[in-house]
Amino acid sequence: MTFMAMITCLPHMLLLANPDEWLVRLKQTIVHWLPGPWQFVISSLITIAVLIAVFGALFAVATLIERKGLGRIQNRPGPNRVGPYGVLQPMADAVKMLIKEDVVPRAADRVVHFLAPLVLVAPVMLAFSVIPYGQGLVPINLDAGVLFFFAVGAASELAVFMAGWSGHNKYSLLGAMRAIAQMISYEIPLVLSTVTVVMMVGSLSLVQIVAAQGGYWWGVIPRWNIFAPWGLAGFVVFMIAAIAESNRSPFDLPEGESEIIAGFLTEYSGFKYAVFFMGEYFGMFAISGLAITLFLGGWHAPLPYLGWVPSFLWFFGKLFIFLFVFIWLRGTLPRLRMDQLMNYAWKCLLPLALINIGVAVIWRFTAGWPGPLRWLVCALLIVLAFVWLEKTWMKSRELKPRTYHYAS
Amino acid sequence: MSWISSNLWLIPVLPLLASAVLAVTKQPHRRFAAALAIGSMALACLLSWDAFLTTLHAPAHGGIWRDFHNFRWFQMGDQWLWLGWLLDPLTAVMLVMVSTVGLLIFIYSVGYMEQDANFTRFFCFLALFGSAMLGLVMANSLLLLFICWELVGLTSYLLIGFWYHKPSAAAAATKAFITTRIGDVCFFLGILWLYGQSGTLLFYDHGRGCLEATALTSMVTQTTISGMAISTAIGLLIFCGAVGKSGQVPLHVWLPDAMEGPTPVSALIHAATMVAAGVFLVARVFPLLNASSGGGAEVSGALTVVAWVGSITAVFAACIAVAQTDIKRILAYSTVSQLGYMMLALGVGGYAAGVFHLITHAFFKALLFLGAGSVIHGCHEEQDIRRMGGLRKYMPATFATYAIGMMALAGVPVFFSGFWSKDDILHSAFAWPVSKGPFFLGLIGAFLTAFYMTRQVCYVFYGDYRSAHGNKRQNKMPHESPAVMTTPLKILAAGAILLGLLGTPAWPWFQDFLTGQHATFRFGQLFEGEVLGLMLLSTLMVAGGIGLGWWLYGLKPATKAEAADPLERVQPAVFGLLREKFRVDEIYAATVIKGTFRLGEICSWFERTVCEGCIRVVTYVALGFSWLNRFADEYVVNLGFDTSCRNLRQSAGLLSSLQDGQVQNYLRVIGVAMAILVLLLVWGGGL
Amino acid sequence: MQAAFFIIAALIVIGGLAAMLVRKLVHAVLWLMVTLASLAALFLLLGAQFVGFAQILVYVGAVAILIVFAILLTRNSEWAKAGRLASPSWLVGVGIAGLATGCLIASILASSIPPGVPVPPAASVADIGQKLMTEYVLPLEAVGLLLTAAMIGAVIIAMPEDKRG
Amino acid sequence: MIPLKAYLVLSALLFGIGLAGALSRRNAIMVLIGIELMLNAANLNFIAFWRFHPGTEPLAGVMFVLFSIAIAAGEAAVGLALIIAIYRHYKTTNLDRMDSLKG
Repeated sequence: MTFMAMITCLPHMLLLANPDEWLVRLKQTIVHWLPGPWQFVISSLITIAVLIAVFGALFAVATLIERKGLGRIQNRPGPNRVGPYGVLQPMADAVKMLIKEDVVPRAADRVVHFLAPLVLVAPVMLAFSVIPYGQGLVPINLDAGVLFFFAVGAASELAVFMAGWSGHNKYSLLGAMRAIAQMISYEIPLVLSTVTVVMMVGSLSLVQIVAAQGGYWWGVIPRWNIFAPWGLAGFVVFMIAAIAESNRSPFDLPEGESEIIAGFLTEYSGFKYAVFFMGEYFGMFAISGLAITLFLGGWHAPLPYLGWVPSFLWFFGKLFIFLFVFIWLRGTLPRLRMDQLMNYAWKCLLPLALINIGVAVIWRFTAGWPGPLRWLVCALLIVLAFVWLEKTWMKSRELKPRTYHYAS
Repeated sequence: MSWISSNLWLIPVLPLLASAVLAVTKQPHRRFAAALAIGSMALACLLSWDAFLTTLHAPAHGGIWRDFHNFRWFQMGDQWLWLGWLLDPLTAVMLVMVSTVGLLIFIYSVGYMEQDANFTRFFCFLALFGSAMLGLVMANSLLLLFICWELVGLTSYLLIGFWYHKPSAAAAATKAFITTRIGDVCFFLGILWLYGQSGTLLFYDHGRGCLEATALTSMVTQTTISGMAISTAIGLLIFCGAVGKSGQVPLHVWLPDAMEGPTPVSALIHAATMVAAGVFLVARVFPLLNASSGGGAEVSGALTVVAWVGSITAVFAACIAVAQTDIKRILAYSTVSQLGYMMLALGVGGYAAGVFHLITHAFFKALLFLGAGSVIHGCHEEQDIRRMGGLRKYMPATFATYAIGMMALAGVPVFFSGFWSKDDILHSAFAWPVSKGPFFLGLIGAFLTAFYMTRQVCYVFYGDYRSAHGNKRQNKMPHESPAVMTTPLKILAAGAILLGLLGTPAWPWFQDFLTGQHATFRFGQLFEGEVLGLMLLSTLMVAGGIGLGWWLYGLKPATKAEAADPLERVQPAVFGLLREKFRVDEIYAATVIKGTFRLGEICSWFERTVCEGCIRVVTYVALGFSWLNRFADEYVVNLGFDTSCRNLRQSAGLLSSLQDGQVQNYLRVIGVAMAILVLLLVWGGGL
Repeated sequence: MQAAFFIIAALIVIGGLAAMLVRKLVHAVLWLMVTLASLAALFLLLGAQFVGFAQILVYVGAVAILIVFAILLTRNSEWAKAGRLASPSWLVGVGIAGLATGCLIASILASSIPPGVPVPPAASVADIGQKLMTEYVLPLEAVGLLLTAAMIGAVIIAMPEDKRG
Repeated sequence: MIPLKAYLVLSALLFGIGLAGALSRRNAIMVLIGIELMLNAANLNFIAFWRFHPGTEPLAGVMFVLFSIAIAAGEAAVGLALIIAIYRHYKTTNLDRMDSLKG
């Protein structure tokens, strides 16, 4: 194809074909000009660059939204000095972080101290690479996408440990231990609730999971997993575990400022601190993206006649809703105590996730039943089993009124 | 193929699950237990109604509509044992009856058992019973039916003996279990024979089932001892099971004793459902019993037996009921008598009439029992009717519903269901070509029923409260029962009235539904043939019974609990015999039970002298050998062993220095060994 | 391909050596993770995608954390400051290991294994799942049982004795 | 194309490193790390052979490694629990001081 032909072709390719795929086509067009051996490399680089740019920008926007949103919830203006309505605040923050002094304690293990933020951020960025952002917009279509996501996610625990240990500070270490215990505990319900989806779809590939959620029941209700009883329960478990996994409020004990002076972040400052901060936000984006993919139909439109909107807009729209929920929770819920946190994971979420798997199996085998009956029976099974279990378990550990020894 | 017929298994499984959960629930969870049992039963009831409506709307093109699902259970040799469930009009009406009556009685039990410590256990058993009974009526395999049959027997045993700390209750439970077992052994023999003959226990299986034409003709044509058709012999064996379960003469003795259980149990198991299982069984295998070599025209021997047993039971039990004083026992004998009626109906070929009476009886007898329970509850656990009286004033709701039940049972014309169903039975009996005997026995039974029910009602509800006179110190007056108990009574009373309208001669909807025909309303049918005459005749009998009863007991109610019964004054000997229940228990004690004990003693003697002697000889021989053995051990083996041990210990001491406890030394040895192994493999020519 | 192999192989060997030689236990664990992650990369390079991810998930996500926790729970072993790093007879151990490795390498080099087929057998996740649920279902159940037993055993062993009841 | 032997030699080297560590380090945890290295060397062998000589059963190598990873995880858990229990008793993780079976 000659250059001129390419040029004439371009608008056609971009606009007249499926609008969903014009980004993909654009990349193909650009890469097509390159010599053969370079095509793969450049194509990958473009994808990586776009990912970093988009999520970097999203990070900036998210910090701003969070600060403004929290301000709104707490009845104060929030950042409002830099730029109109404070919209340039992230820039200012970035500059501040970059030019701050990078303090490393004398007793610290310098190498590990330096590596920790990198080990946190790199895997999270890897995790971005398997999420389908839109129709055909998936950086790598892995067969075992879900497994890959959790595999790279596992590295963040190591990073947290490195950060906590290397500072040689007992608060850091305590925070790190808390964080690791929390992440390990909540990873189990997280994975188990994912397992239901994997089981029902029959694939570990995120692309196929999204594809399986296409279409509508009775032409109105999208076939998203969240609309099945096991999906709803799974989604609830997944979201709670995801909030805990990303160390967000109300599960932000590892970074509790008032108890252990910010935990494993105590000894970090300046740019490394910023990188940590970014890593946590990226983790939040990634896990939200996974939740959207698993339960909320990925990039599928919620209503059939909205299909003309480019699919990646739906994905990012849902992502923004998730962001909002995260901020909302942070603004309203108080922090849990450590024992409550652990009990909650092991005695509440884990049984629920297991019951949910059982019910998913029942759902699978009652495919011939009329829809509403099947739905009701499965939902009832989950609720009854769970309520009964919790009532039996929690009876012995009802909270007694608190007594104060030194105050009347 | 509707949803319900392929998911019919859900109906018994729901109460079964509830029972399983309750079995592991701790005792204090009362509300949970009640809610779970009632909830599961309510769901089963809903599904049963769904099944019923499905059957109702089923396409009825010629013959009875059936839908069945068979599945393989397990393999024996190269044969698969099949189980299955069946939905046909008989199953549908039984499902509806069992689940509806069951549900009402479950609700009633909440009130009745309120004070009981073992509330959860009670509901566990009840739910298990409900499950087994529902399974029984929907079984499409004689084996599954038998399994459920035994399960209901078990729950009956458990529930009769629910208050096992009472010796009488424990004895009654054992009695019920063993007596019904006699029938069940015959039943099981019948099942085995049937399997041997037809190779299947499925009722319906696309022409291959044991109730379908192929199997029946083969069984009818073969004969066994004294020229009896095999189908007749098998049928009689199966009928033995029904005799045991339904308390027919001569195995009726357990049923009155079973009243030791809680009243809801009496109502549910020993009046409405389980005892009717025998009747249901006969109805279910009706084609087998009915099969005769002469086609439809000839009456089969099996059915003749059924008819006679039923009619004798009907009169026999009614006679006993006349002289009883325990409120629940009167009802129990009445149940036996009514079950006799149903058997009579089935025996004379009135299949639909028998089942119709089963259904109506279930409702009004459950009503009567629950009413009796309410009376007992209100009179502070008093069961003797001589110590009651005048309860009309204290318990108006109970009285009203009880009166409805009584009139339904007695067969008061036109408005009450018992009249129509009993009339239908008499009609069938009249038309029986073999003999008019059952018909006349049925008429006598009707008279007696009306009489003893009038007697009971007069004793309980009229006159003055006699317990208060007898015992001034405990001057507690009777009180009305709570709404949770009276509401089921009211619902059942409505059923006892309205159900009759489904099976009048003018509009025999029920009978036609069962036999797969389309019912039409024709008022003229009332005046055809001998219908009206028979109705008048039975009305006369009922009127006579009620009139006599009222004249004897109603006009001048007894004033003292100790006062003699009016009948007793006239004929003390006969009345005494009746009160002693014709001394059947004593006769059994003197013959069967004593004989069994004798046999046991003979066995015991044999065991003690002959067997034990043999064993003792063997023991001495063994002892002798072991003594020899010990001698050899101590003096021959041990000496040598000790020496070698000592030597071994010394050498082991040397070796043990290799075991220095350093893990890494062990690992190193392993490493060296591995290296040597690799060397051997490489240069030894392994690779 | 070749360059990737050599880089990964170098990482594996360096990581392993460093893990065995460094003084601080935590550093040893981190080096171990370098080795194991590189090994996962090698698995990916060899076309065993599922195994590679499982390797990362299990080793980086679980085993590393376990070891780290064990190190922190046995506090005075964290800094092996006093005393020697290796056991007194460490030369013997290294000698034996060297001997064993030498034998292995020698036998590998001396063996006549055919060079092998370049086309890798496909191992899609669906295939693995299919096989796990059919042909390998018994081993799978056995491993599940083993892991449960291991978990319970580990909890009981590590529980303080006064709490064991 | 990298020959099969290269993978095998790499695996042998890793095995040797692990073995050397397991045989000579004093700390029990280090010995455990050495054993992990040896296990992974074996896994590498499985994968290499599976890749180059799949044989009749196409997935046997992968399956072997999956099960081996699972078992290695169990082994690590139990081993570390043992080490913690021993540490609680002897107040040391040095292997040369753990030389008696009696507590």
